[in-house]
Formats: sequence, C-alpha cells, structure tokens
Amino acid sequence: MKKMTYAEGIREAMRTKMKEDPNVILFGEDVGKFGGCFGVSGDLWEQFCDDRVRDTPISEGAIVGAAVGSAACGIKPIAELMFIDFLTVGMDQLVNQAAKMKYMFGGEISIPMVLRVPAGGGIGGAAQHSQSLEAWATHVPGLKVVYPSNAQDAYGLLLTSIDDPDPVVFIENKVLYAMQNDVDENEMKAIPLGKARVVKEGSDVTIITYGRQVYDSLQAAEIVAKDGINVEVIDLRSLFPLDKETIVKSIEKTHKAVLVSEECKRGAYTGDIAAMIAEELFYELDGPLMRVGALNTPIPFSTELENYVMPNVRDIELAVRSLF
Amino acid sequence: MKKMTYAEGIREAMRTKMKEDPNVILFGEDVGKFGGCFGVSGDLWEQFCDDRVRDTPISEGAIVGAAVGSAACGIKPIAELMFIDFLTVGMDQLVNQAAKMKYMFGGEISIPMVLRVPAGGGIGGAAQHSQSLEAWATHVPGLKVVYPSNAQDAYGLLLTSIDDPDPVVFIENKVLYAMQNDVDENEMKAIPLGKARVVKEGSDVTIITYGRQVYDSLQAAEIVAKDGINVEVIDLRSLFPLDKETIVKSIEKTHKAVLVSEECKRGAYTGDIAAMIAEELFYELDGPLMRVGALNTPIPFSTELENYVMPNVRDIELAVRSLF
Amino acid sequence: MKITNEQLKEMYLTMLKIRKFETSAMDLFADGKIPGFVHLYIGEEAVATGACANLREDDYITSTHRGHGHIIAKGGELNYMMAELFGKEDGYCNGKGGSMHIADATKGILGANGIVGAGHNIAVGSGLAIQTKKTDQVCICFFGDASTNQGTFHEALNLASVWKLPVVFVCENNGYGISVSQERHQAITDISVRGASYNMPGITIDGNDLFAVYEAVGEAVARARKGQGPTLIECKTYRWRGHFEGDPTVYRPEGELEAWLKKDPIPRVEKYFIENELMTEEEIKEMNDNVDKMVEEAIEFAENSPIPSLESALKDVYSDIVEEGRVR
Amino acid sequence: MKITNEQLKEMYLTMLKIRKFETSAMDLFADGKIPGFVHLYIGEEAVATGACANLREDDYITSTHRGHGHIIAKGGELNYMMAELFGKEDGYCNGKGGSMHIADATKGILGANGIVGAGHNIAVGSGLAIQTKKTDQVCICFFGDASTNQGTFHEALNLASVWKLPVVFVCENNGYGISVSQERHQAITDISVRGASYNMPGITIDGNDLFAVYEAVGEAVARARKGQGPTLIECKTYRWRGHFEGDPTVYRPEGELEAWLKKDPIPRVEKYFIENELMTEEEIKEMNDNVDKMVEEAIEFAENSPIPSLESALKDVYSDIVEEGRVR
Ligand SMILES: Cc1ncc(C[n+]2csc(CCOP(=O)(O)OP(=O)(O)O)c2C)c(N)n1
Ligand SMILES: Cc1ncc(C[n+]2csc(CCOP(=O)(O)OP(=O)(O)O)c2C)c(N)n1
Ligand SMILES: [Mg+2]
Ligand SMILES: [Mg+2]
Repeated sequence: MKKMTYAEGIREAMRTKMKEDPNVILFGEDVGKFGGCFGVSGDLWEQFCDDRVRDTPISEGAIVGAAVGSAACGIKPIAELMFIDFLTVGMDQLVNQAAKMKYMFGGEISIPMVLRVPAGGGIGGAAQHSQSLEAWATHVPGLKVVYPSNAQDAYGLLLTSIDDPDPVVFIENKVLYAMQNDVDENEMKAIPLGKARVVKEGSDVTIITYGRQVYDSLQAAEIVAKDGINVEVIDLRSLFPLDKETIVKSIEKTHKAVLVSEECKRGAYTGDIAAMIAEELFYELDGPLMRVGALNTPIPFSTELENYVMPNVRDIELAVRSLF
Repeated sequence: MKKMTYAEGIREAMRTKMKEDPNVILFGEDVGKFGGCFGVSGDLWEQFCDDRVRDTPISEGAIVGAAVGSAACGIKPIAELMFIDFLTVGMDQLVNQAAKMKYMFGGEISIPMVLRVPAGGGIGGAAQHSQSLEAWATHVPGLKVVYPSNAQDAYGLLLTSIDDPDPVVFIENKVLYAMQNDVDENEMKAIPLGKARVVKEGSDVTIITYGRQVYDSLQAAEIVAKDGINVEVIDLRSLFPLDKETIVKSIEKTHKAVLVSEECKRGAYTGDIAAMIAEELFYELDGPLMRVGALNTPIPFSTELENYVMPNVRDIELAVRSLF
Repeated sequence: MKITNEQLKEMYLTMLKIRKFETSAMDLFADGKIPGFVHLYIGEEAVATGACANLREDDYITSTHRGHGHIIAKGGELNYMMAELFGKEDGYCNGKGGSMHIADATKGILGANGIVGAGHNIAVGSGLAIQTKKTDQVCICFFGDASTNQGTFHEALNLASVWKLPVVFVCENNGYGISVSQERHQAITDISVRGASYNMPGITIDGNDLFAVYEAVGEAVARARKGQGPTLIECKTYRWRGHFEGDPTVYRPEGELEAWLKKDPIPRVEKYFIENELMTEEEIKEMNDNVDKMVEEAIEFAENSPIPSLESALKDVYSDIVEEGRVR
Repeated sequence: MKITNEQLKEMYLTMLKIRKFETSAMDLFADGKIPGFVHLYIGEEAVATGACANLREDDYITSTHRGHGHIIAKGGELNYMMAELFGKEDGYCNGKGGSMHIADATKGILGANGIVGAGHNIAVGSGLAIQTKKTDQVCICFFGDASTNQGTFHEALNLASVWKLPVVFVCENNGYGISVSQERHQAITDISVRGASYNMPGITIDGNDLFAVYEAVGEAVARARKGQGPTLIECKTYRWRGHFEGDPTVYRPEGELEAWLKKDPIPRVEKYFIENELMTEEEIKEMNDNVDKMVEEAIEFAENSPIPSLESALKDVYSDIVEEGRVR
C-alpha cells in the first residue's frame, strides 16, 4: 500500500501511456510548464517536452477539434479542458463530430480520444466554474463517460480510456484532486469501463453514486448503520457503459435505492438510472426511488450558499431514512 | 375554427408581438428575405424590414450572444438557430450566460430572450440535423423550455415566451411545421408556461408526452381502446416549468404511466419525469414506468433506418399493453 | 510548377466526373430517389480538382456539406458515393451518412460535414497528427466563404499558425452562405486578408481557373510538406444551383448566374486542350462518354444495392458495444 | 481631444481607487477572507480608466474575469464590490457572484465574466439593442490578449462590423493568457492587425499611458456614437501580479516584471500634475489618503455585512419561480 492523490493517479496514467506509445499526446490550456490549472499534468512537460505536452491558445473549439482530427488520423490524444463548464464552448466538436463520426461514416473512422474535464463545486468557483454536466455527455450516443472517485480508479480507468477506440469524456472531480488514497501497488493496472465497484456491501438499501459523493454516501451509511440500517454503496466508476448487472443484483437484494450525485437534480443522470430501475426492476422495489442532488440553481459564490445548494451527508442520510 | 399550420402559428405569434412592441426583433441565419430555412419567418422581413428581421452571418455563438446582450439591455430578441443541433455551437452563451446572469448578478439583470430551435428527425437529415436535445436545456437552472405540438399552442406559447422575463428555449418540431391544425380564432391568445393539456381523458394509463409524439400517442391510444384500455394523453407543452399538478392528478387516477419522447432514451428528459414519479408518487403506481424513445444511436440517414431508430405508434402501443 | 499532359487530362477527367455525378444527383433528387438534403458542387469543379491534384493518397482532406466534389477529387469512388446518396447498404457509410457525411479513411477523406465550420479544426487535428508522426503528409481543409465567420475558422487558423501545422486552408468563395451574399455576411471583399490575423500567407485566385488553383495550392502544399506551416487560399467561384436542391434562389440578382455560366471552368480546359493540340474534339467526346458511363454504372450500382438491414442501425455507435434493438 | 483638469483629476482618482482596492483584495485573499478566484488589475489601471472616462452613465461595458478595474472605472461602488468579494449579502450580487460576476445594471455594467471570450458577443448584443432603440449610446467591450484567440472574438467583431454596431473593442494586451505568452498563443505581435479581417479600424497604443488611452478610445467612442461602427484598440500593458492570486508566475522571464514596474501608469500622471502645476504633492497625498479611507470603509462595510440567508440561494434563478429548498 502506498499513498497517492487523485491528481497523481491521473498524471501517472498519462505518464505510463505516454512512455508506452509515442502516439499518446496531451494538450490543453496551461498544461505545459505551468503543469495545469489544478496541477494535474505536473511535470509531464519536463519529461515529454513541447511536442507531446502542448499548451494551446484559449480556443476550446480548436482543442476538442484537434483531438477529434488527430484521433481520426491515428493519434491517441488526451485533451484537457480547464473546467467542464468550458465544454459549452467545444460542444460541437464533441457531440456532432467525435461522438458521431464512427456511426455516420459507417464504421470507417474511429476516434480514440480522451477529453479530461474537471467538474463539480466546492471551491468557491461560482456559477461558471462549478458545474456538473455529466448528464449532457451520457445523453449522447457514441460517447463513453468515466468518473473516478479515487486515485487507484483514476489511474486504472484512465489507462483504459486512453486505449479505448472510442471518445471518452473523463470527468475529474476538483475537490478530489488533492485527496490522498491508499493504492495497492500490485493493482496499478487497467480497469475495464462499465464495471462498478461495490464499495460497501449491505443488505437493506442500495446507494448508487460516483465521484465525490461516494465519500458522503459512505459517511451517511455509517451514520444510519448505528440504527441498524445496512447500506450497500455502489460506485459506478463509468456512467456509460453503465454496469447494470451490479445495480440489478444489488436491488434484487435490497429492494430499495437512493441515487446520489452532485448534479442539479433536474435532468441529472441519476434520473435516467432511476427511470431504468422504475421500468425494468419495478417489481423488485418496495419503496420510492430516492434521489439526492444539488438544488436546481446555478452554484452560488458565497461559501455558505454553495454548501447549502450542494448535496451533503445529511441529505443522503435523510433520503435513506425516509425509506425505513 | 380555421386551419393553420404549426409554422404559421409561430410566425403569427412573432408578427403579433412585433407589431405590438418595437423592441421585439428577430434574427438568425436566412430569416430575412429567404424567409427561414423552414419558411417559418416567411414574410416577416417584408413587413418589418432589415432592422427588425435580420439575417446574420453563420456565427451561432454571436447569434445567441447577441440575443443575451440585447436582452440584457432591454430588447426582446427572438433568435433562430437553423437546427437545434447547432446549439452545440452557441451553448456557452445560452448556458453560462443567458441562464445564469440573473442569478449570478443577484437579480440585477434579466434576459428576456427567446431562442427558437427546430428539433427532431423524420426528414432524412441524418446525425447532425435530426437531434432532440431538450434534455440538455431542462438540466440548466435558469432556462425555460417550451415544446408546442400544434399551431394553436405554438402561437399561444410563443406569445408568452416573448413576454417572459427569462430566457426561453422554444423548441419546434420540423415534421410538424407543415401540419395543419384547427385553431379556434377566439382562443388565439397567450398560454401560460407550465400548464399541460390533457389531450384525451382516460382512466387506465397515462401517456406523458409532447411535440410530435402527441399524435403517435393518440393513435396508440385509439388502437388499444379497441381492447378496452382507456388511455389518458397529456401534452406537457412546456418541459420547464413542468406541470406536476396535472401529472400527479392523472397518475392518482390511472396508477400507470408511459413516457414518450423522440429523444434517444438514455439521458432523455422523460427519465427525469419518470424519476420524479418514482420518487414522489411511488405508492400510487401499480406497474413499471414505461419509457418510449429513440434508440441510443445517432440518427441514421437511410429512411428505413431512421424510421427504425425513431419511436413510433407501435412502440407506444406495446409499452401501454405491457402494463396490462 | 509544371503540369504534365497526363496530369492535366487526369484533372479534366476529375472535373467531368464531378460535373456529371452532380448533374445526375440533381435529377435523381428531383425524381425523389435521394432523400434528405443535397448540396451540389456544379460550377466549382476547378477548386477541388486543382487542389487535390497536388495530394498523395496518404494526404488528408476535410470537406463540407457541399462535399461531393472534394471526395471525387481525392479519389472517392462514384459507386459507393451514389449508393450512399441513396441510403443503401453498399454506400460509403452503409446508408447511415448520406450526402453530407461521406468519408473514406483509406483515401484520407476525413468526411463531409453537416456542421458549417467543423472541418476547420478537424483539419488542424489532422495536421497535429502528421506533425506528431513526423511524416511529410499534408491536409487540405475545404470550406465556404460564409464558414469563415464561424469562430472555428479563427481558432483553427490561429492554432495551425502557432504550431506551424501542415494544413492548407482552401476557401471556396462562391459569394453566398445560403441566401446571404458575402457583402452581407462580412465587411471584406477578399477573405485572404484574414491570413494576416495569423501571420499566415493569404492569396486570392480565380477559382474557376484550374491552372491557377493547381499552382497556388501546389505551392502551399510544398511549403506545408517542408514544415513551413499553413496557407490560406481563397478561390473565387460560384455555385450554379441553389444552396440545396429545392432552393428557389430568390436572393440572386438578375444576370449574376448567367455571367458566371460563361466562366464555366470545364470549357476553359477543353479550349486549352484544343489550342495546344493535346486532345482532339473526339478524344474529349470519348472521355465525356466514358464518364457518362461511369455515372450510369454508379446509379445502377446504387439502385441494385440493398436497403440496409434494420439491425445495422445499431452497429458502429461504439467499437465494442451494441445495444438491443426494437421489439416491435 | 482636450482633457480638462477636472477630468484628469477624476481619472487619477479612479486609478487610485483601482490600485488601492486591488492591493487590499490581494491582502484579504492572502488572509483567507476572500474565497474562490481573484484576478487583479494592478498595473493595468490606465486602460479601464482612460477608456471609461469617455463614457456616460447610460453607456455600457462588458468585462472579464479581471473585472474590478473596469467596474470601478464605470462607476461601480467599492462597498458593494468588496462585500461581493467577501460573498456577503450586501454585495452587488448578494454574495452569489463573487469577484468574477459583478454587474451593475444602473451603471451599464453588463457584468464581469468567468468565461474567456463571452463578453465579446454580449457587447455585440448591447450594440444591437442601442441600434434598435436608435439612441446614441455606446458599449465598450474589454478583453485580454489571449481571449482574442477565442472564436467568439472573431464572430463578435465580424458581426459588429457588418451591422456597424456602436461597440468599441478594447484589448488589454498584458502579454499572457495565464502562463502562455503572446508569442506562444498567436503568431502576431500587434493584435490590432486583426481589425483588417473585418474592415474595422485597428490601432495599438501604450496601455500604460492614460492620455493615449483616453484619446484613442475617445475617438472610437465618437465614431460609434455617430453610427460609424466599431473600432479595435489594443492597449499594451502588463499585469504585475500572477494570473490569479496564488499563481507562482514561474513562466515569467527574469527582469520582465521589473521593467514594467518602471512603466507604472500612476506616477506618470502624478508627474504630469506636478510638472504642469495642476496638483501639489500635498494634494496628491491627500487624494491618496482619501482613497485609502474609501477602501477601508469598503472593507468595513464588507466585514459588517451579513452572510446571505440560505433561502436566498433559491431566489433569482427565475423571475417568477422559486423552488423548494432543503429539508435537512
Ligand atoms: C453550424 C451550422 N450553422 C448553420 C448551418 C446551415 N448551413 C448549411 S450550409 C450553410 C451555408 C454555408 O455557406 P458557405 O460556407 O459559404 O458554403 P457554401 O454552401 O456556399 O458552399 C448554412 C448556413 C450548418 N449546417 N451548420
Ligand atoms: C472559455 C474559457 N477558457 C478558459 C478559461 C480559463 N482562463 C481564465 S482567464 C484565462 C486567461 C485569459 O487571458 P487574457 O484573455 O489575456 O486575459 P488576462 O487574464 O491576461 O487579463 C484563462 C485561460 C476560462 N475562464 N474560460
Ligand atoms: Mg458560400
Ligand atoms: Mg492577457
């Protein structure tokens, strides 16, 4: 066991792949000497130099577009947007190009690109630097969407994402960047997409979550355990492909579910999963499908307001309790 | 009663408001002399001239941005994007500016703009000209999202949208443009946002839908009526604000629901509504929440493939029957 | 740059293929055989032809909604193209793409594109791939005048120039973006002036002059291959048809089309052949007949190709995931 | 353009307000009193000041992430600004916006903006509103050098020029976009050359020279008021601090900051006052003391302002809809 931060997990995955394959390159705003706005690329520029770790102008359309075009020509680009909020600026290239090219062209062309995007609130970034926009990406056929919750997963999922022949939106949680986790050095290897992790086994209710909310969910689970409620916590790890099997198995056992994410609740991806459960597993359920998310507001600046708007342990706890 | 097409309903609402208020202006690509790619603006340019009906360069970012900026300065702009697919190009201005300005600025500034966007498949437009992206917009706090299904509603809802102090994404269905409906000339007036319409009353199952699928749903209802299944069909008309009251009332009566839209099913807005029902009305339900949508693929070009991918009457019929 | 007779004949053949393919597509659309949108290249043949004649098979192009000409000029095969326009199984995209989405990876054709301005940055990406692999390939990016007002144009040219990427930006200035004339969509006359914003060479040429296009693009391609960076070339031309088939072209001033018809790029080359005794009238006629046959064959190929199977609708969304289809 | 002594003193006062407000914000951020991101304007005061001195209260500006200077120069009030930086209820945005999102509709301040390049088209929209209402207002659009590579820059200038909108585009070229120097983000030296792409006048001036800024922007504003369309003005300047507070500025070549510190725009004006006997050393000192007091008051105001009520988090998402809050 050794300690590793989430940011290091991401960086080391990039390093591993870049050492392995000269066609893996990284670019984005200030990812070079500066080491990335959140320090994620760190020293990669020193190791791989200007040609393979490139600072770009502020042109998100060109960043995503260059990823698409280079991927179409046999490169494995990793493009970083500084905040997921800036996806709005490069959305066409992701949605109408990257996601659809393979299909539109009858399978002729693959787009093995990774788009890394830091998401979520909690750093006082206010409305334009704090969004959780994974639901947009999951709604686009052709995209894969990954959202790790810890260093080991970040490492293993990014290895896989870089090798994946399809475009992967790799969402990173800003607050987790600095969080240290224990990693098993013998397990530093690729993790397949579409395999959720049962973080905590339980028999009474299933919490389905991912990213930062895995930690809040575990805390909530601990709290209610004192009252004899035995919670199972599932970390989805990849939002698409979605590990339906693990979800089904858990709900067949617990018959209750709470879905938790940091997204504003209206239109959240958790809604889609809930809808899937309500359609396909209805007869397994013995209580409402509870959902916890952020309030339906932009993220406010003031720390107190932000904390109020964002979901927390107490919200999860209350949602779980409401089922008993 | 007189006949009016959906496109005419939209055009006449714009005409009414433009006559009433010199601050209402329309702009977009080819909306002037050309009359709009789908002929929606028609003769408005002849009536209101260059200053108030403006052709723009191909610059969706500038189109949406100009709407935001002019709205912030007291104009009531109606901006048209040629296809909702091009929202990807002007997404930042809609999501990070229009939707958030009132909130970020503490209520200081309102953005009374309407963004008109033709959506949906059915015209052989293929992957980049056929999408249904309403789910993205509904996920953004600060936006209102309207989706009329007929000429009278298009007229009445657009009147309201133009007057609304907040940004409204007004989604128009391409296939409906040419469809003629009976309109009641005495009822040509503003329709409040957030009021669904019960298109057909029924007692056995509720179909919740909007836009083009209202017609397919009615047909499916007719088919199953022969077997004694009495379907209630709700046309949401506005996706946000959502008329929860009408949904709740109906489900309290029928205890069953089928949600239908043209969106690809994964991440569809119908999922969010289903999740809301599964959370808040669980004990009213006596069967799974069925959802009908497009397959999770980009929209293919060939007519046969497109028809296969898009939801149709038969899919709705089967979903309804599965509940009995 | 010297053009050999063989090259010239090859280019002439290409122009004929484009012209005749497009004329047929026009008729087939009118007959209801082709669904969706069709944007024809008739009148602009010299641009794609002269430009692509400078490319190797392993070079790349990006194209637009008006892509048939580029694709033919880069070696696209008429049979597969026509079958795609019909939405048939043997089409380039197995019927999933249609006119606006034809690609051929084996020929470096990175796709027609339904999004105005999207090709620019894909071309930049292609240049980035070439630079990363350190080959001497190049990419030509084709685009229309009106697309140069899209933010992507600006971002692409800026990035290509900062990184000195091997991309040649070929603007087809046909005077319109749908109904909006150039003077109404930008306050400049020569789009090539925009090169200066990126410290990039920019020139304007007669896009209906095959020789001029061949030469200007040839120089730019040579520069790009040597790692000397991108170039912007504006080719003034005109589309004879409406923006898409069905467009009544109410926005055209009287006489404009007629004036441009006189500048038809094809007879200009024929005249050169005759005057320089490179081809006889008969040889020209024979070549025309051959191309007519090719196009007829393509139509037959398309007609005979099956409608795609419904299950195929579910394929190629991902490399490794195929979801379930309809029960119905 | 003649500057009266009163105007000049007013401008000097504005520069002092900016400098001292920013210096305090720097300290307060270091002390942990200000959360989030803070981008300071220190060193660039002459640009906002000289530019906005040409505006009336009913004119508009759009601003950036580095917005404090613009807002102060357009009449924003220090108390409300500081309270907003603290995230307090009496802040301009009731604590919901923070440093990057301050607006004041009553002063025509259309908002600082966290999205690089987003202000450009909002300014265009403002120009469109003015043109629609047929008033003689104008809008100044402030933006950085690196933002001129954003597609929005291109689209905005093109549209403003085609429609002859009353917008003055003022570029603050401080040589960097975060860590990337201008030569690494664009292949040009003078951003003003980009005006030519839109047939728009473009000039480059010394952005640390208050007089030069006042004059150049004054001419552009006059043109705009007369309906003669937009102008692009590039002001060469430098930010003394890191990109945001906390930035270690590893990317700066040695000596660069020191050279620019010598070009401090404020002593240049003080020198002018003394040399032309418009103000004495004492008067200058007094003015400085007054501004110090203003800023202290602003801090006190901010400290004393309450934390916003939690329910306020739900307000102002819409004009007419307030959703339910947390049960917790
Ligand atoms: C992003 C986007 N906006 C608008 C359109 C609709 N559209 C298709 S072609 C076209 C005009 C393009 O003009 P130009 O670039 O000059 O090419 P041309 O058609 O003249 O060859 C427009 C507006 C589109 N397909 N994509
Ligand atoms: C769309 C977008 N991309 C990237 C960023 C991150 N970012 C904030 S400021 C900045 C640099 C801006 O440089 P410039 O425009 O020159 O302004 P300056 O900071 O120098 O005043 C960047 C990259 C952002 N806020 N928005
Ligand atoms: Mg054109
Ligand atoms: Mg700068």
